[in-house]
Amino acid sequence: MEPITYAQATGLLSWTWLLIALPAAGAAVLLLTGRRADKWGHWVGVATIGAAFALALGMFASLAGLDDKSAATDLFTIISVGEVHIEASLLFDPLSAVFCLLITGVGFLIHLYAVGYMAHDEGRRKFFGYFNLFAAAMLVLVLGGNYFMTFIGWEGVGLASYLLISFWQMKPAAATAGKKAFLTNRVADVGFLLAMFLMVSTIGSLDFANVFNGAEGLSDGTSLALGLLLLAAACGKSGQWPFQTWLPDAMEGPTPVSALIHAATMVTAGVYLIARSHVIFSLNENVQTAVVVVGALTLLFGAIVGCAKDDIKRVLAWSTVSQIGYMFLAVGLGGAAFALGIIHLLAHGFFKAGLFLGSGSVMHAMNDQTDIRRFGGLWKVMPLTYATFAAGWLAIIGLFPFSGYFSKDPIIAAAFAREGWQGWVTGGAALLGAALTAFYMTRLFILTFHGPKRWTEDVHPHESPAIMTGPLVLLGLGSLAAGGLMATPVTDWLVPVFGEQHEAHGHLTHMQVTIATTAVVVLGAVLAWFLFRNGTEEAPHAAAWPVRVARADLGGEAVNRGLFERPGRLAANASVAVDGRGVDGVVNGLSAAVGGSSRRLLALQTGFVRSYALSILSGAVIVVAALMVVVIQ
Amino acid sequence: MNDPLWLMLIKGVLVFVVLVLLVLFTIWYERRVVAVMQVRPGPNRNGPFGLLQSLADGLKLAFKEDTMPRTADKVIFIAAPVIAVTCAFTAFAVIPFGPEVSMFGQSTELQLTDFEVSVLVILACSALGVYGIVLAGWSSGSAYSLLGALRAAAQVISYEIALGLAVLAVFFQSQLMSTSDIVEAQAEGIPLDLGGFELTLPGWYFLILAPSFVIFVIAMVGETNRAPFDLPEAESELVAGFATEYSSLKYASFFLAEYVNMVTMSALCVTLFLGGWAAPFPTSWWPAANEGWLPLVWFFGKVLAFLFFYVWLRGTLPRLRYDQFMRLGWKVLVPVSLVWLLVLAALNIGLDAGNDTPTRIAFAGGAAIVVMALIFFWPSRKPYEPPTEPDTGLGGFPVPPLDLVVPPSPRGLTELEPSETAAATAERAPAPEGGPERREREPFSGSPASPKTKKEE
Amino acid sequence: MIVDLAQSVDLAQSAGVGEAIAFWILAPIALGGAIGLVLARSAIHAALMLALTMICLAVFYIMQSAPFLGFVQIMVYTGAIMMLFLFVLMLFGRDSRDSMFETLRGQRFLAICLGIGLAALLASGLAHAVAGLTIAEGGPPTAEGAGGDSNVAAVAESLFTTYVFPFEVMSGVLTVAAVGALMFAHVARKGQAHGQKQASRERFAPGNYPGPLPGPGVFATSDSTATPALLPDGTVEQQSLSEYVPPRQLTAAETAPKQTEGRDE
Amino acid sequence: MMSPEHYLILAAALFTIGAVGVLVRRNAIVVFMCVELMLNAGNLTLVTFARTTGTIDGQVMAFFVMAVAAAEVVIGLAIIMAIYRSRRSASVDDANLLKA
Repeated sequence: MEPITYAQATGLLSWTWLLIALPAAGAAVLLLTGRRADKWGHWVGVATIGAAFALALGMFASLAGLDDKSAATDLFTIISVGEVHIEASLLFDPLSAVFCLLITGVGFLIHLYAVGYMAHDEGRRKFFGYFNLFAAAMLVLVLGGNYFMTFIGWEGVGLASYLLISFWQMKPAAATAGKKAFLTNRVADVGFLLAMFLMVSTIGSLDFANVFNGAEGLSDGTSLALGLLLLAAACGKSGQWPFQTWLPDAMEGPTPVSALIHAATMVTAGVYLIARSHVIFSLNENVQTAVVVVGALTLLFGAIVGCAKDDIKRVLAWSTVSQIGYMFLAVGLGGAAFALGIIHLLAHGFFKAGLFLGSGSVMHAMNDQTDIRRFGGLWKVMPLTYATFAAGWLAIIGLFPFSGYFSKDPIIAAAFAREGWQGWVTGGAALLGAALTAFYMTRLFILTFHGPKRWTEDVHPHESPAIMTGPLVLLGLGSLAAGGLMATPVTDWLVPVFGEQHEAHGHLTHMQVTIATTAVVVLGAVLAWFLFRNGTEEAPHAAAWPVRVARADLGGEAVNRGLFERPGRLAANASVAVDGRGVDGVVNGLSAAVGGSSRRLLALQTGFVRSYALSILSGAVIVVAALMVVVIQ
Repeated sequence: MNDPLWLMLIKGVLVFVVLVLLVLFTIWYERRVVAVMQVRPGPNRNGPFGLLQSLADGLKLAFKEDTMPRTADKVIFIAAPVIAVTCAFTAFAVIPFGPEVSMFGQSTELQLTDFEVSVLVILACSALGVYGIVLAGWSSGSAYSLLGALRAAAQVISYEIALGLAVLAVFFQSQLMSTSDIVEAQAEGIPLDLGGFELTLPGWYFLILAPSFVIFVIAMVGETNRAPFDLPEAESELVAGFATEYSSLKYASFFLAEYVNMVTMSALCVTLFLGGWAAPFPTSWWPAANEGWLPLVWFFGKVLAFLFFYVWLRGTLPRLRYDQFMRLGWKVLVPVSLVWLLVLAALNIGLDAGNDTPTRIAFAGGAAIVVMALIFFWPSRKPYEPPTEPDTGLGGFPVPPLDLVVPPSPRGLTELEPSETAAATAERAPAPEGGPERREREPFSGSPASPKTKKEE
Repeated sequence: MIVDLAQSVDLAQSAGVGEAIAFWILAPIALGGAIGLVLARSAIHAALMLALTMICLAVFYIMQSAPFLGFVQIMVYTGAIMMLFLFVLMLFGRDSRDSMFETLRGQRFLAICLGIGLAALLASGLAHAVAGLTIAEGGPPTAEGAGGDSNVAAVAESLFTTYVFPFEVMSGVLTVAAVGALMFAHVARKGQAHGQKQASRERFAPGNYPGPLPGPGVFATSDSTATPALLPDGTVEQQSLSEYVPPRQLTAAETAPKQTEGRDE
Repeated sequence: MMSPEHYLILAAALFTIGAVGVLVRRNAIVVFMCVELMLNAGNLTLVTFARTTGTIDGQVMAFFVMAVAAAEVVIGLAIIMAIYRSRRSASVDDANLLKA
């Protein structure tokens, strides 16, 4: 493999730092000015992110005109210790470019939406401040030119996510959800840290170029460890199995947060990390298998739980888990599927943001109720929301010619293309996932918008204001069209990053896969329509065991409790006992001994500073005299 | 400075004579100017326009009886005025009066002495001059003196910091500490390159270092114990402050020191900020303006303008209270100076064409942000009071408060109102009828015969 | 004074004679100041003696091609630090004379013995170590500054390159010290602060006499504020009694002439 | 011509006088001033050695010593003030609570 190099940035591209600085400045203004900015603060947030979007567009255009298709900038040195030099370097290459566009573009729309959504919230200024902080951190993550910068952004988005999930911290559920997200992420981030340590100790650098060029020389064990550690980090941030539990709880945050952070951007950071580190992941067959397993497992996991949930945002959250599972599957398959994962990520960014914002609009109309069993028949009162939600629905289940078809079908095909029995297993899982997706999304859609009205009495639904529906319409259009428009260009665009790849041919041809997928999707959707066209009962009811298990998140919480919480408590109690008996005993014994002997020396203490000073001086004289004796001899 | 010894002696004597004459003149000048401001003639008997008045006063003071309190510490009592006067005169040695001239066939500069760190001499002298005041107050053995001395010491030390920080900006900008070099550095304009747009700023530092100049002028008045900062000798509180027990020539020495200090500080300000002896306009208007002996005119003209400023302050402003004065020094002048120095440093980096563009933008922008943030966050006097009224809901429609305390019925209020006014009118003079609301009378807000009532609209 | 000393810098650079003269004049003064510091009974005199020594040392610095340090010594040490000492001494009151009686047995004797021993050791050690050392060739250490070769620029360059970390630590130490001193010396205000507006209102409140209280008056035996004013009939004017100063009538012995009038003769 | 020894011996003498002063004086402020004298003597050696070696480091060190001394004096005097306020005495012998 020829060595990877990044060209130095020139012209407009040398302003990459501004892309980060704009939202960061917005956040600084919003968070520092305090109450004074309450009146106009949110517009600052919208303006900075809008400006960043414009800048990203311009930079995208100038990157397209370059031959090298990469632009690196070194800002300053962060750490320089011995051989290791860590620069604050930024890298703008095709991969970062699409992420930047997604973050700033979708981010801009959601900001706009949030102006309306948060209009009556007292903390709106703070909200936009955190929002901008998130955008800045996310941009650092994707623009970082080495793993250290990525890590800074990684932790930054973690922080912003924590602040935003627990934004309504007076709700105990929100506060707990924030803490849960934070802790789960920290556990997974240990993987990132260890991976960085490993890189520094084996390769001696954290720069992307150096790491990728040096990765070939690594031993099998090292590359396996590196891959698994990075995978752990990615799983944590993206809510993949076994770290998936925080993501659905994160829906306690305001809906724009769920849309931007926990559906469209931050949770895709794991996909980005794997795509960015594709060199490392391609090195070792076992790592790839691990990624595929995680992806397949998670996509099924999310889809199954999604079928059983009744909270509109939670269904979408589990659907996010499942869709990111698809992306992991894709990037785990490697080769041409890297680009497929990114395409699905972009398409998902649009339709999931649209769906979330749509759900926000519904909640807005329904007095913040989230239980889909109490919705129904909303399509008449909220035509715009209905239409955009429908667009998102069509996109996510992946019917031709909508977005999901172009992004998900190739992944399923690629999954079948894996060699031997693994191909059948992964392909089957992906196919089953598609069917389940169609089922639960249709269920959600029908229960929300169709069927009889099951509203509670105090609810008077109404369409949301224009500032909220505007972004919805744009995102809806994007959901419908994005996949089809992007499929081929994005693959070509990403060639400089992933290299020229040839589509592998596997057990089934693409056409066969398409037919099979369409069949199961239609089957799932029709089944859901049959079951739920007349609504559903409102009270929780006794159900068969699969449903119960799915309602309990497939035992994810129970596993956490059994595996971590209980042993943790036991270990803490044990160490308290050891500390109390053993350590304290030794310390007390020592102190008793010292105390006894010091009582004898007490007599020397007269309390007069000057006699102490006298002894100091005599000591000094003795030292000087000794020195003289030594030196002169 | 390679003058022969005789020339140095001559210059030393000249500086001394000039200072003494300036002091005599300044006292007369002050009395006349204040008199004009107060629309009265002022001293006009001795000599033309009363010019000899201060000489006569000085002589009279010198011939008065010299007393010394019994409780005084004699050595220090005598040494204190000597220290004060010595330090005051010494400081003037490094002030440049003019460019190189020919004196008795010897080419020399119009400055007694000059070296690398000569501005520090002035600061050191003013630091030592405090000894005179403090020792005078302590050695007198009187409460007024001691209090005056304590005040003076605290005042001079506090304002020395602000003064030093203001001077620091000049050091910073010129990268020089020599008085004559600083004057020369101001002669040239400062080229500025703003992204290809070039312009030349005037070289006198009072423009580009305007905040420092303002702080210097304020601190200078505090440093010389002049009105409105003349707290050490606040007549109404401390008789004559640290000089209460002094009389005759010793008392005159303190007076002399104070006026010499005024002149020195004015001269220092002129040197550091107003171009020293340079002609006050673009030098091109008259090429010979900055040569030979002529700059003496500009120099003393500027110094006299400053002395006028001193007198003007005295004639206009009331004396500050001590805590206000200290607050001004420590909480306004010093922080502002510090921030201004930071901003200046950032601006210097930001405007230096040698650095690359992002750095320049970052530093200049950072400076701008700091300034804006300061203006924005400047602590306001009023502490923030959270609104006491319960939230009235959307659009101002009254809604029940969250804690569910039922407000008193508005009907009940209207019923209460007339009886209250009736009680009030019975007690006081008859009020206009139907006044629905009556404000509580504040003390001293008016006579009780005409209570303030809110007009009905 | 300082001008002459400053001039001696040039002299010292041109010929060592000037420096020698200055040294032999100032060194005894510095030593005398130091000895005076130890022997002076009044703390103020001790402080002045120390200030004298410090100024001498400042001149030594200037002579030894460290003009910046010399003036900093005058400004910081003599001007600020010693002034702080004086300030605190004045806060303690005027009669802070020390009793020179030694209470610790053998302390003074041992101290002097040890001092002499230390001086002897240091002197001989220095003589041994410095023997053969001379003043470095090539003049004083300088660096290129805005005004040519300059000692200030050299100090600055060293401070901000080699010693930048100690410099930053130093700034931290100074800040902590200032805050710590504030905390130590701070005394919480007792009761509510009395604003100017409130004081004025109270002053003009009914039942209070707004004008200044009367002074001792023409019939008083003394013009001290502690002396109450006497009305023509010999009774005490109640309003002249101060709230804070206990009233005091001078005795006949105190009112008698004190024989200080002819003191100067 | 001056040799550095003169300055160094003067510094040694000043240092010793300061040390003895610390031992024999009881007024806390005078003791403190004697400490300052010792610091000054140290500074004089530093400046002299800077001149001997022809480098600037000694002067910078002296500069740091001055800064430390300033910090020390501020804190020390504050402590003395606090003690004086509570005990009405500035004698170091009176502050002997820490005895056995």
